[in-house]
Amino acid sequence: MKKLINAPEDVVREELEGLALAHAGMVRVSLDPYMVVRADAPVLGKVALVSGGGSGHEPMHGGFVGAGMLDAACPGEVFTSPTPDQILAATKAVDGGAGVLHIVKNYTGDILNFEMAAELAREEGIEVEAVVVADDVAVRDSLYTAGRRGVGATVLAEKLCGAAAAEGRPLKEVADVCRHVNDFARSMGMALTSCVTPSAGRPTFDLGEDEMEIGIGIHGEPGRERMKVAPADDIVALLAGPVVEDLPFRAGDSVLAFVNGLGGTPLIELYIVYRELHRFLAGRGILVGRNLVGSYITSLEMAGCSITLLKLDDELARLWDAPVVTPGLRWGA
Amino acid sequence: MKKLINAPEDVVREELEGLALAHAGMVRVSLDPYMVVRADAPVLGKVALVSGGGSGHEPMHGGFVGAGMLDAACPGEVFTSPTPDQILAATKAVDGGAGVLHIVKNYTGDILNFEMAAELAREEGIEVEAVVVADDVAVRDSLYTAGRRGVGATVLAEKLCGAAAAEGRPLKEVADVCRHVNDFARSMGMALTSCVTPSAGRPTFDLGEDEMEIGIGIHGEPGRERMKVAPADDIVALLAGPVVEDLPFRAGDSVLAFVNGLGGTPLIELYIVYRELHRFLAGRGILVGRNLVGSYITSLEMAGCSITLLKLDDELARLWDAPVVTPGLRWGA
Amino acid sequence: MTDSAADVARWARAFQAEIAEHRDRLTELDAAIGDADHGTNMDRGMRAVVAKLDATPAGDDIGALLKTVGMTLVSTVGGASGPLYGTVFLRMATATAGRSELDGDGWAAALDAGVEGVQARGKAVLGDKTMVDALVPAAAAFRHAVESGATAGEAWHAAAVAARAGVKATVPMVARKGRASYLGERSAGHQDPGATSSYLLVHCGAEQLGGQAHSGAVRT
Amino acid sequence: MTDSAADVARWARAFQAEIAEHRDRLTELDAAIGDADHGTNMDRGMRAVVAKLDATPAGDDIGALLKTVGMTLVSTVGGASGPLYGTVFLRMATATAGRSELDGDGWAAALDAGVEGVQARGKAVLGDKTMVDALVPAAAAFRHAVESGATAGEAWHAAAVAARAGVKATVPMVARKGRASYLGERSAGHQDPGATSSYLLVHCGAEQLGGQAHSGAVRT
Ligand SMILES: Nc1ncnc2c1ncn2[C@@H]1O[C@H](COP(=O)(O)OP(=O)(O)O)[C@@H](O)[C@H]1O
Ligand SMILES: Nc1ncnc2c1ncn2[C@@H]1O[C@H](COP(=O)(O)OP(=O)(O)O)[C@@H](O)[C@H]1O
Ligand SMILES: [Mg+2]
Ligand SMILES: [Mg+2]
Ligand SMILES: [Mg+2]
Ligand SMILES: [Mg+2]
Repeated sequence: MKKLINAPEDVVREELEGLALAHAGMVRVSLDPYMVVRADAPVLGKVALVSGGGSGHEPMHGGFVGAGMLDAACPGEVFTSPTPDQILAATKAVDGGAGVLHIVKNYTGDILNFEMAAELAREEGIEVEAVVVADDVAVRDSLYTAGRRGVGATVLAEKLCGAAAAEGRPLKEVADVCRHVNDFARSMGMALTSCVTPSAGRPTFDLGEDEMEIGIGIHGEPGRERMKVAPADDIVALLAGPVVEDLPFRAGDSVLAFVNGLGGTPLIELYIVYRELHRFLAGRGILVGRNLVGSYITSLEMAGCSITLLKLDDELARLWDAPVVTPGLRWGA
Repeated sequence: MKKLINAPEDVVREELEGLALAHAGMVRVSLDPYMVVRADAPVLGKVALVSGGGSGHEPMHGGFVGAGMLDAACPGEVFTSPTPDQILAATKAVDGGAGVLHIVKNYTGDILNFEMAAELAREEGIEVEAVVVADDVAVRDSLYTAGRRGVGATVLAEKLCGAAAAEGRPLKEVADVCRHVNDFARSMGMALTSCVTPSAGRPTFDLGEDEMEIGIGIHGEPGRERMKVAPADDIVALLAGPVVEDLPFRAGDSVLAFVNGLGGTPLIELYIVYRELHRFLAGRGILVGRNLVGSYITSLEMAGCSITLLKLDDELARLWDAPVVTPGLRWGA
Repeated sequence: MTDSAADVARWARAFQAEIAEHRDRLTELDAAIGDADHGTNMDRGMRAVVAKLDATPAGDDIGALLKTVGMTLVSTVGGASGPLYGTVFLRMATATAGRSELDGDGWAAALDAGVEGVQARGKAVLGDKTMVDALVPAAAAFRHAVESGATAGEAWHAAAVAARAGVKATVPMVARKGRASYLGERSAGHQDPGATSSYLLVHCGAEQLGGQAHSGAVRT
Repeated sequence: MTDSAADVARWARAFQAEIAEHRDRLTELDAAIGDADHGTNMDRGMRAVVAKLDATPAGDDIGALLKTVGMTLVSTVGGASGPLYGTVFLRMATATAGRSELDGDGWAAALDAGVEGVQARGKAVLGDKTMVDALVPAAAAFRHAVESGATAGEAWHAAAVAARAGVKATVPMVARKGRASYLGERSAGHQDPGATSSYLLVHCGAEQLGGQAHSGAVRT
């Protein structure tokens, strides 16, 4: 294992300390329990947004705390859901009297911990709604699974709900934006290499020198298929095809196209992927109204990418363009 | 070699096409010759900034084209300097009548090609000044070498000069800002893994599973020393020590601290590095006035990082805070 | 023969030791069908429980003690198992609130409450390849034994035997809950880590509870 | 015996063929002390030169032809070698502007101009471990031969011999210019790629110029 870390057990704390030192103007960081909170929280009268999950996906979620996006993030240990008391503490720290939205990725651990936290918060008189994001088409959604994993759509939901909350909309409407994003966004990812969790110290899965995994999860969960590595254009078809067919996205649709790097893949490759995605969609009459290209929801140092499409309407485009000032995503101010 | 690319010879073109599709509002891209130009170029009456170099360092330089930073970037083939006619074409495309500053990284190829381009541009009546950035303390600067390589300070120089140009300052003053940045910035990098150029298809250098290279160049040029991998805190000392001693940076100095990822290193690790850098500097009485943490000058998929320090004064801090709207760096608008 | 709060504390400490001993094994089981952290998660949590017990003045109230265990697990384990184990202990705490002694009937009620809680929280049923596959048969066997006139000690033994069989039964199952469900058919052939740690919990009960420190309990 | 523009074009084409043949070798030499692209760079450039020659109506003006070669190299090679080789040809072009025939004196003047240009551009001197170490001795040997009464053909031979010796001399040198200089002492023991390609250029001159297509020229 080669990483720029000290002891594996200190990774999350030290990362949070670094984040706090680097972005003191935007966020405050608590180390006990772990949480990243907007520097000016609570914002009175505004619906507050709380998300969280295991660490190892930076900048998500701590890097998305700030004006126009999250009010707080709760980082767990690497790839381990945060605990209810972290989430409760964050919920209390950011509640501005207008209620709190929990944006939860669909993993059993995340759901259970957020559920317990929401129950505790409600007992303390805080209005909490939770929306679960589940956009990964690599997983069959059925009664016989834990359902689709929450991946790239989470980033989009956090930005869009953040904008809705900043406009002063009530909790139910902000939660509706989140549900809408979840209903109209789909994702799929692929890996060229495995991630290595600091505590394990070795690759989570083994991939041959000429193999890739299509449909990988952001914790290195197995995908749909293991294949020989292929040109980027073919990989785009393997990812975007199932994504487009699932919703389905149709000719005439406008979309937000999000090409995400998994941590070990450089930007030059992401633009090559984006180029083909744009052509792939154009060939189906699907228009790219907005885009995001970069490493926003990572899986430690995994090489690979994911593609997320969100069906856009004028309202979502407007929310997307609204100002956002966070360590990881910033424009308009 | 595992990369998200198609044919090695198409990497640069396809990356540029992707960049153009993703950021149509900010930049225009020419494929013959390769150049990335501000969408609204030329800006009349404003000093124009042109930089460039081999590709493989994204977002530098194409991702730094836009309001408040570069007017044009000239991407060469991967790790190969651009040619004079690219640079000439870019210079002509962005000249707004107030002259053009060439920001050149100190590599023989870059210097020679920019020199020829400047001569040609001057023959066509365009006022051109060139400033060479040479900040890599890993290389001994002497009469017996090509001098220090231009690395992380280039990103800072492009931002700061871009802000000075946006204020309407004349060519000489904008060039002075660049010279000042070069005089007061120092960098050093390290690699955990080698990069792989698409055309070679195999690692540029071999590093053992337990080795790292201290003082690496952004094209995989050999460093000062090959060592056993060490904890992040020790690596920070190995990089920041020589950087601080070289200028030297002294107690009471305020600096801009830039922790840069080389392409294959995820953000979580960069924040761990940043944390220790901040402590390292604090221990020497050096204050971090501004910071930048992320992968801004990369070396394909190389894992590793570099540290750049720039001595700050109020003027530089003000220029740093000025709005910038580029694909790779954005704030204030 | 009844158990006191001190006996219950001994049970928790024994569980911590057992988890520490099997930490890597639990993580390996989770590596095969999950994300390789179950041993780490439970070990972190149970160490925190013991630290908490060490720091808390020993009281008589079994419910209070079980609540401390549950709250500590909830706030230190994370993942799926944190809320699930937390719920087991918190529900047992509610069922035993204010009690300073527990007999077989008391334990049967507590175990039923814990198992009901975990199912309410995680929505897993028998056969989903989760800790439920160890806990449900264990609680059922315990109640059956008590209702058939067995001592609490005998009931704990019966529960451990049933939990062990439940763990083994998870091997061929296809996971339908939790992270392992992403594997679909490929989850078959692997023993569930959460069921395994649950068996260890019941096994420690058989060694420590039932009114006396038993020896020669069922071995894994 | 003099060379016409057609002879000069043949020289350029021969150089392209030679570069293509030795492309990987040149890149390997560059891998050892540079960035592994010298063969790729020169190959890309010389292919473009030949394509340009194919597309341009053949004229009589040697200066114009050399200018085409130089401009094409400048605009297609990049790196350090693009401007340097470009300068060699552009300076030779200036020295031969309007000439439809070149004799020994004419070539000597052209080579001197080219070599001067490369040194003015790159600031390298003999011993810096660059193409200068092949080109300077080659031009000097050429002029010496012509001034000693040799034919242009003989002078080209002498130049190739000198260039070859110059290349070999780069092996023990410590680089002081270009990318190889970052290696310091570690650059010693490796042959310079740019000097090697320069030798190929002069070698092709010995085969193609001097008023006749020679055979049996010095081999690498
Ligand atoms: N819905 C559920 N109900 C009951 N137990 C569950 C459920 N989901 C998962 N589990 C149990 O949790 C165990 C995994 O725990 P752990 O690895 O600590 O958490 P995570 O899956 O979040 O990494 C599984 O082996 C399984 O026994
Ligand atoms: N300053 C210089 N003067 C003359 N020749 C030089 C100089 N710097 C480098 N060279 C030559 O250029 C060659 C490298 O060319 P190439 O690999 O194509 O460019 P780059 O070094 O930019 O990758 C070296 O082998 C050397 O002969
Ligand atoms: Mg987990
Ligand atoms: Mg090069
Ligand atoms: Mg797990
Ligand atoms: Mg080279």
